[in-house]
Amino acid sequence: MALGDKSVYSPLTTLKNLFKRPMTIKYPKEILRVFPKEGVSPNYRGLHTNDLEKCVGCAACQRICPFDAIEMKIIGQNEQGRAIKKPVVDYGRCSFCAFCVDVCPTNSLKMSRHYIYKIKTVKSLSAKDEVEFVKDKFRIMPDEKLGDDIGYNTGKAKKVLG
Amino acid sequence: MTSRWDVERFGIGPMATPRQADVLLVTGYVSLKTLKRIIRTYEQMPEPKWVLAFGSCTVNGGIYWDSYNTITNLAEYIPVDITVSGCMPRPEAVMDALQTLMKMIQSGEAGAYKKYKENYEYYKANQDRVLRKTYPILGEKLIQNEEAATSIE
Amino acid sequence: MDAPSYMLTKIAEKDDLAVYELFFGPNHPGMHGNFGYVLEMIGTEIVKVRPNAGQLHRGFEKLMEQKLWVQNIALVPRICVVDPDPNEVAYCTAIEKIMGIEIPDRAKFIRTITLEMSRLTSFLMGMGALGAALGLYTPMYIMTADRDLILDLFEWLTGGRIYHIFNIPGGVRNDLPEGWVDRLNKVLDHLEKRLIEYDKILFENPIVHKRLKGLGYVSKEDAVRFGLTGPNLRASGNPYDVRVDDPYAAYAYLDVKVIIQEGGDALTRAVQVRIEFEETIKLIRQALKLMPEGEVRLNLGNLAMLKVPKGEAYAKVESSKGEFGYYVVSDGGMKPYRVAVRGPSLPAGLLLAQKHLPKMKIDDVAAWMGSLAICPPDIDK
Amino acid sequence: MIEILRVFLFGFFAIFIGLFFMGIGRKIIARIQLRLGPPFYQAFLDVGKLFSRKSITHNFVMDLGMVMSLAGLVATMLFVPIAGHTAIKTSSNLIVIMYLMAIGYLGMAMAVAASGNPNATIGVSRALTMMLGYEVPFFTVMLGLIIINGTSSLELIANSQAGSILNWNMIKFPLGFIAAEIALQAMMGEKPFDAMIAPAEIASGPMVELSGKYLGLAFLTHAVSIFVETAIIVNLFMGGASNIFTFVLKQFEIYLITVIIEAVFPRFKIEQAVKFLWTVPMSIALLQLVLIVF
Repeated sequence: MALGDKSVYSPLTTLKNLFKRPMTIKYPKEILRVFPKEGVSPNYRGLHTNDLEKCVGCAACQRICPFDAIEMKIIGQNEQGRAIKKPVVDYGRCSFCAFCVDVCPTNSLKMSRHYIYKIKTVKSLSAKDEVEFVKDKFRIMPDEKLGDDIGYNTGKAKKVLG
Repeated sequence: MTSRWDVERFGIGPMATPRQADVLLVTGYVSLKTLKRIIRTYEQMPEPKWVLAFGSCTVNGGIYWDSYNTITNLAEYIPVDITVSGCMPRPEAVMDALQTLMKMIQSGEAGAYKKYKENYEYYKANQDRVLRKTYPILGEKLIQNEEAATSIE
Repeated sequence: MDAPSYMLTKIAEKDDLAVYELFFGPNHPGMHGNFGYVLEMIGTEIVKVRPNAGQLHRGFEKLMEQKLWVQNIALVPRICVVDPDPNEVAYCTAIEKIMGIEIPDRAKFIRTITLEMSRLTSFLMGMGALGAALGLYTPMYIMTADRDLILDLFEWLTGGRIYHIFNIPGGVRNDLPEGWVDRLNKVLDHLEKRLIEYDKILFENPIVHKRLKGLGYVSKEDAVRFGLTGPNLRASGNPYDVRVDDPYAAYAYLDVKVIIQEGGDALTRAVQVRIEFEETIKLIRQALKLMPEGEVRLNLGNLAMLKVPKGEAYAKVESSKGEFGYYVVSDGGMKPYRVAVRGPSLPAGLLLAQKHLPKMKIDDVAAWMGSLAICPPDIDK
Repeated sequence: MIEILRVFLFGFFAIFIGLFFMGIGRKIIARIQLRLGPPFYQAFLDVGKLFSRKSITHNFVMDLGMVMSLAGLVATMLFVPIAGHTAIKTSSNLIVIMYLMAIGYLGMAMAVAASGNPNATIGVSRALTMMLGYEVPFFTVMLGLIIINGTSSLELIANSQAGSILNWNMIKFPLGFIAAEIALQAMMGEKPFDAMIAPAEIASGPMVELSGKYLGLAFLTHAVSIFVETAIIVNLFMGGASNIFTFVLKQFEIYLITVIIEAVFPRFKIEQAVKFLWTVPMSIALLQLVLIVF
């Protein structure tokens, strides 16, 4: 068996890497080009996007969420006096498993290919307020803002759950 | 980090000990036993120092929000400069956060370590509150017995 | 007071101060993951070891009792970060066993392919970590870069890079996307080409041989006695592989070659991983060739409302580090009554450490851990 | 006054070249690892950053030790001829250089022993053991060169190789060069002989308690040691140089070999390293000595 033979010169053959192109992607300037779409994969599970027109506020996503990350927020009342509810995603809990997208009956909740969401701590806030500030900032009501770059979406494919 | 997402391009590299570190990366959930180590590591780092919390778990408990052994919010125990969402965050997101942190340091925006000194009581109180849970159940009695045993000798 | 039997030298017997404690981990660069050993040492020699586990304990088994059957799938991959798929498959297989359902053949093959891909990523990480423990960072960087190529494929297939959350009871979540198989073949070709380079730098390196030869010897009987599984067991000469002995997914249709080596030391284990890496690539090729067309999942109705009939089952999966076992008990409700997880790293990380580490020099601890492929999250769970 | 200025100039020059080499070395290693690597001036930025940080000291012995370590190496550097220039001229500087070089390590040992960290203590004991390992073959090689030239002055040894490339000791005594090259690898503390730093084993050893300015000083010490050690080899085996530019270029060639070996080999355990140094380079060096004497 070839394995197990040793040679002082074998490791030195790695030096030919010096003349190869590095595998590094210069991140802010370059992006990944291995998928049919550039950047992340076409069905990436990124931040949520929600078609508020289509969303009926059925709270199916809230029930399936394994980590209690979705909360139904009342944003107004309809003509019958019933409350209109829309989901608010807490990214402090969300694990991007996309079960909520799978169960959405109207297919309004989707996931976009955007993934960067960061919060800088404000220097002037006191220590206690800062905790609440960050927590608050991580609760977002998904809307159509990221809708032009849809990632994970079970609309076309067969529904997975339910 | 890997060859593809080479962070050494920005002069960022892992250091072997907290004494040589500038930035503490808390990558995900923090159990009570780890919290003790994180606080110790953080206090060992020389100033100026910064904390980058990433993953959802450091903000509101993440997927372990109902676990009996993890803390839900890192910022209650040590001051955090920048928080990134994701579970796990992509390498790009981490690099983006590191670069933002670099910009913040340049503009003087990042100075959470000063908060630790100013609000030392607040942080200590929070830390004590959860770390009390990690004391051995037979705790004080056992220690007293041992002390008694040694004094007899 | 009698001197403890582990005291090594006459001087040490007299002087209690000769023994000192050294914390190897959690924040030690030689430790992969949040885990630690408290070493009692004389000079640079270890006399006693105390594993300091628990930093990663999240109470998985308890958390899983509080969640719906399907919700747990988002949780289980976290048990072992570098090799997440075996967890999902084991959990789903256990549920399917209780329900008494057979998943479609295509789903079985897709599961097999993702399992083997996950094995590749884990092997790449493991070999790289072994190199890094010896101070050889070059293969680590190249291997993690190659691992990224497989992660890309995972991302394309499942939408997630590290945690795939791809297997569900009754099959897998979606079919292979268009162009995915071509890309996989390309990546496999690339890995086969790279394998020659890994050999040159890591496995033919004379100093690697010098460091690993004879380190952490596990005899054939000991391997069984301590409960080692996977490559570590086979490197000690025990022909056991869950994929062959108790086939799950599509392994029954495939020709899995069980590789056995006599030797049982760190070098043999490293070479074992290297040979199995090659076999894994062949296995994926085989599975791709045999893959049938058809459905990828059974329709079990609304999975959120899934009720598993009363019963219990044990499902085991051969991961890159050994056998992952899930023992699931159902009382017929919406949530599991009890889930117990058997991780492969516990015997090596906690039990074997107490036998091997004493009398070892501090130089070898990281290499020893690397050779046994210890994954701390699954010790603690 | 001018003498003092000269001394300072030499010191700064050595630090500058050393840091420059370190930066390029990191870049080359990164390329071997198929990544882009830091910019070549990263070492300067690092040192600048480290000196601007707060640092934690344990006691004054630690401060003293770090300064002593740097001062020892800078003092060594003053005796090394650089392309015909020497800060302090003596007739037998080779002996002085080898003597003074040990002071750098002793200073480091003093500083980190004061910190009281067990990892650091293990690291220092390893560093001193390693010194024992590489100095024996290196001295043997030097002894041969001293015997054949009849002098222990580096300038004279360098000048004796003037003329064509065939006069270089590297060509004339290839065995001695190989032995010295292996010893140099250990002297610089590069793999496979970096057991004293070994992050995976003892968490970077002597550096484990150094923060801020102390780490900066350790960086500078390393930079000067790179300069001194490559300069000695260039003088001994590559015939020195007529101008500074050629000299630095030759130094860089030597450093390049070191870096390349560093990138592709793992580290020996300390006992394996010493055993290796006392067998392989030692026997080569002895063979060379025998060839020279008879």
